[in-house]
Amino acid sequence: MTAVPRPGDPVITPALVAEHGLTQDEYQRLERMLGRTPTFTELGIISALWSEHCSYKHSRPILKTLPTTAPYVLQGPGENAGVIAIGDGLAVAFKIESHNHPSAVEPYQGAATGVGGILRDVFTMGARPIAMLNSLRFGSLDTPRVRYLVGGVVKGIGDYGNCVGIPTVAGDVMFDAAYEGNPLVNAMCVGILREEELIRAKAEGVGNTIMAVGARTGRDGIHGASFASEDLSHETDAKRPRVQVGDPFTEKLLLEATLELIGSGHVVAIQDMGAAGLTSSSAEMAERGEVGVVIDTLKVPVREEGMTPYEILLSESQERMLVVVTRGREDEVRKILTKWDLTAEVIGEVIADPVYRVVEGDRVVAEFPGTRLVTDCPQYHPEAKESDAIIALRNRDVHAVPERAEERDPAWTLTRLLESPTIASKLWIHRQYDSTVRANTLVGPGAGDAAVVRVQGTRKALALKTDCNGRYVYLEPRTGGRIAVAEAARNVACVGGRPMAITNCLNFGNPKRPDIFWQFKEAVGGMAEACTLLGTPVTGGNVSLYNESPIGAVYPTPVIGMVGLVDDIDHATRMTFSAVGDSIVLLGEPTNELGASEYLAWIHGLVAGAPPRCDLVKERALIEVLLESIRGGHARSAHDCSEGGLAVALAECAMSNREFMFGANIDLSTWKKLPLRALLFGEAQGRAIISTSAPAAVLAIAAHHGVPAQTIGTVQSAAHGLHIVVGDCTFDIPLGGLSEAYHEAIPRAMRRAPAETVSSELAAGVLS
Amino acid sequence: MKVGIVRFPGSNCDEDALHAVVDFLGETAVMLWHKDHDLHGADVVILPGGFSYGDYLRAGAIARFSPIMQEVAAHAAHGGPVIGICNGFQIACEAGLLPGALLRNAGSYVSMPVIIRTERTDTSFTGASSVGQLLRMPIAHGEGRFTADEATLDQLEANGQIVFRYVDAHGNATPESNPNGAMRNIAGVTNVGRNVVGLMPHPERAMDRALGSQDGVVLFESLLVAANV
Amino acid sequence: MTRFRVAVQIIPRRGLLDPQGKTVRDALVTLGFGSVSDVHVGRHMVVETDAKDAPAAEASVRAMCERLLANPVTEDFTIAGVVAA
Amino acid sequence: MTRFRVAVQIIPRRGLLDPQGKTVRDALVTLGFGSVSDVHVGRHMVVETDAKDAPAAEASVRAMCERLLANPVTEDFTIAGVVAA
Ligand SMILES: Nc1ncnc2c1ncn2[C@@H]1O[C@H](COP(=O)(O)OP(=O)(O)O)[C@@H](O)[C@H]1O
Ligand SMILES: [Mg+2]
Repeated sequence: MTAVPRPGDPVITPALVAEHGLTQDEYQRLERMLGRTPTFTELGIISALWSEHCSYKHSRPILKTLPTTAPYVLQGPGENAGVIAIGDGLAVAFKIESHNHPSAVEPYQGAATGVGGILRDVFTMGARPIAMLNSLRFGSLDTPRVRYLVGGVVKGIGDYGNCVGIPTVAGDVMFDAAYEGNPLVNAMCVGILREEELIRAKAEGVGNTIMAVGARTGRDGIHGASFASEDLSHETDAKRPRVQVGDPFTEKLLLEATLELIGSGHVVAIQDMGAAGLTSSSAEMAERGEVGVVIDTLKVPVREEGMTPYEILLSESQERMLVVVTRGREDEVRKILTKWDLTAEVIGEVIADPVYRVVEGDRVVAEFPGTRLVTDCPQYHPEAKESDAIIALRNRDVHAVPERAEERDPAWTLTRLLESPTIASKLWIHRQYDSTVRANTLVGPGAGDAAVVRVQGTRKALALKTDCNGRYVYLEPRTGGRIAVAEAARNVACVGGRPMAITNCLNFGNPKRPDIFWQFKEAVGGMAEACTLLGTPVTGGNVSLYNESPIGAVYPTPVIGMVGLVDDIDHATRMTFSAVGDSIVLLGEPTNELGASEYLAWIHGLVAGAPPRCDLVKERALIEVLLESIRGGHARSAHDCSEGGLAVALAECAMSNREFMFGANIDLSTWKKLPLRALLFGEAQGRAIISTSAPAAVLAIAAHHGVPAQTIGTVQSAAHGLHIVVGDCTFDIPLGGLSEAYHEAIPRAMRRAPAETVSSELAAGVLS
Repeated sequence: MKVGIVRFPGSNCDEDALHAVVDFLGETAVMLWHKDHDLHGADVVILPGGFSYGDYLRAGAIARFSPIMQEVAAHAAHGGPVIGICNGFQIACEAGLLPGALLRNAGSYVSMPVIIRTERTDTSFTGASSVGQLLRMPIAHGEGRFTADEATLDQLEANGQIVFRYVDAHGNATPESNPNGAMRNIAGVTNVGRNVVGLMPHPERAMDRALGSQDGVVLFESLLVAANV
Repeated sequence: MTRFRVAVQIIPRRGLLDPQGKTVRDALVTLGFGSVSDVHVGRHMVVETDAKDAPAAEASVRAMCERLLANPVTEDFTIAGVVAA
Repeated sequence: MTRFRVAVQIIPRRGLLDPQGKTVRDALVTLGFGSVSDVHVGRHMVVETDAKDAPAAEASVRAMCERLLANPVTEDFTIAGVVAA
């Protein structure tokens, strides 16, 4: 059989090929694969499958350098989600994904559908989702459009996850002009399954039935995958019809029905119809199963009349799944779906013939040979070269930056830094997320360095966190990539979790630019080093390229989603001081490093200098000290030093829990030779603050692991404030001003903007 | 005692309620499917939180028509204890089992711990509490602004049907301690018969010290008190 | 039977506090629409239904409003128009 | 200057999924309104504003819709009526 053009199909012209984003070489490759001119439908299919988003054509060779194995990794990259074993016959499925471009165009629906997609990736593995995380990057909150995006994105994430009933427990948010026209919206989902229930998206068994389950197919989001693979230009507005609307209630039904289906044993494979919809889900399942498939578009339930095979195949309508059903069990499958008020239609079959065939009734509209459809995609090895401008920025002597007059009072600087939205409390955001549903959230958003979520029925818990400082990666990608992993691991260790594995979302600019591709290669290289040394293999992830706006590329932002294992729920540890008289121990050491810091960016408007050094061996030792101290019952709180340095970390330990604040006496005279601003606000890596009633025990553990450690003070009552001594200098900083700066910065910015907040609420339909 | 927990298609706190009843209270529980007409002999009914039918129209508007709700209404009419938590409260109001309505919050969706004050102990779910007792538990809702006209509110006060109010740490019902703009800081109400109680906060998420509060336990223990009467 | 399209408006009952309307008004004022004195936000619904004639269609949608579409405690509704679809 | 009351209807753009409309339709059908074929749910807003005449009031509300009241990406709006308040 061979595909023939449908009546009314456009003629394949070079212009049409270009419109589909294929280069001439790629088009010729397609003709060679087919041995003939493609039909319009085939061109559409290939344009989606060979988009960067689906094919990884620029990134795959680099991704291969990431470590992916450990004895407990049950499923590495290549499936809907990665899976690791955590003992007791239980496993964790988790994955992160970006929805940057849809969110830039329509923040509410863009973010909501991003959450929906990543949830499906996890429950199609047979896992029940138990936690969501989100990693967000926006421009400056001074810009009305940014406030509108923040309002819409947060509401979109919240409304979707809240309705499905999955707690959103952690994440990270940064604000920098680099993300002005192109925000980053990455969502991560974590689920639990019994090892034996793990199911893979692999079409198997000739004669088995292929069914479409869930929502009907409409014209929404056609070519979303290619959209995600382009720069966000001025023309983006014209692409608005690509917006998809989320329906979390249907998702909830789909979630329950899917888990019931998997439990029933009637299904062989399940895959979400995500990017490139029916096309990519069916092609990928066939490829993994090394079989052929045939799909009849006339049988796909549609929402609108007159949809062509092209549209049906490429639609990105949400809340749909493709299911391979054991032949003869179709009725049982329908029965389960009917229980959940969903429908399932037979739309195709697994065949022995190694072809990917799409028919419209009797007519073949697309046919590709064998499994080459997925595997034969083009691959590029673009040129990589570091930008001279960035080299110059990195080499700037940032120590020569003169202090501002106000800085003579470090209290001023500290207060300003706590006001920086990147550092300030994110309560305004996570208050809109249900973080306590499922009644397992031991440490929720804002309470610890990572979230801790109990594994029901056991004493165990998961420690979860996303992280990445894009500014570090921008100034020195390899170091930045390492730090992203190290910081995520440190955060997980601070709450009592042993870092186990990561998922990652690589948000970069246009890979065809040598400077961007250099960032990509280097950053992934740094990640690989860190993952290897810290023993946290990569089990999956997502690549989001072309994150550019008219003002340029975003900071290279490889977001790390870390999963750690807490052995016993009693080890769950928060970040804030909790008992007067406790000793405060600093693990790790301050250095004279200021480059790439929030201090320079926020106080001096300067993004320059080299990011802090990251010694992975020291990071590993620090993690051991944290875990041993926590497991030994010695740590009442633990908090790492990150943006804003030691002073900000101490202030956070003191006042970030507004209900229970504590003061502290701190003596940093040991490092009085360091420039004060580097000591207080420098972002030296490998550090954490522990409060403890047993400082000797903590110091002994640190000594055993060769980690520098020192008691730097004691916890006092809130009224005492922060009392900091450095040599001859003494600073007394009341908590009131610090707390006001830290807690009010984001609410104040958003209140200043009733119009932006209202329009996102209107967009969300909340005001109706 | 046997507790029936209604499962609407979009319920998402049903398992938390189950966990609270079975693991913390040690009582038996049975899940009640929304399409069924059978309470399976439940002595007490929980309408759990969630988004019953998506709740895109009004929270609880569609759920009240589901088959199981006829049985729940009949159970309530005979004095059987029913508690509506969050979405369950919304459903109970829509179904006319409780007075008033729950409208969009004055602000946005809000997820946070709150403190509520017990106002009445003469209901099926507060017998083990004491008047003025402060209870800490999470809320997580977008439509929790309790609303009724002034006459109805006065009548509720006069009848002693206001069961919980949002208060501050000192037990005062202040505007700042009101998380959603509820009229007169009302967090929970009861019917005239005092056997149906609805509240927006989640007692089933406050059963365990590891989760920060055990103050929800008293509502469930009250059932045992009521059962012994 | 003919198919009709019936438009309904569901609005919060007057006299009840309408924080949403107030929020929108405040936002409009900050955006420079200073002459706005009041805003009310309600639902606009279009129901497509088969009926033997327009009055029947209207009666049926009225019943839908009473049973489901409007909350009798807090909302009023008006049928805004009935047209053959 | 006169005070006008301007009614606006804001509806989800055609072709986009309307989950709200869909669930309401399904509910109506289950409730026995089997002849309902479709439901669309949008917002109905009434803006009270001062303007020199009705066309000016309408133009000003149109501007409010474009800037704030309607989402340009997912919604369309129509001005349903302008009356002196
Ligand atoms: N950055 C990455 N690191 C490791 N694996 C990756 C990365 N990006 C993608 N992958 C893997 O490639 C596979 C295809 O991913 P993707 O196309 O994003 O899946 P989806 O079908 O959910 O869109 C997945 O198994 C994913 O885990
Ligand atoms: Mg997927």
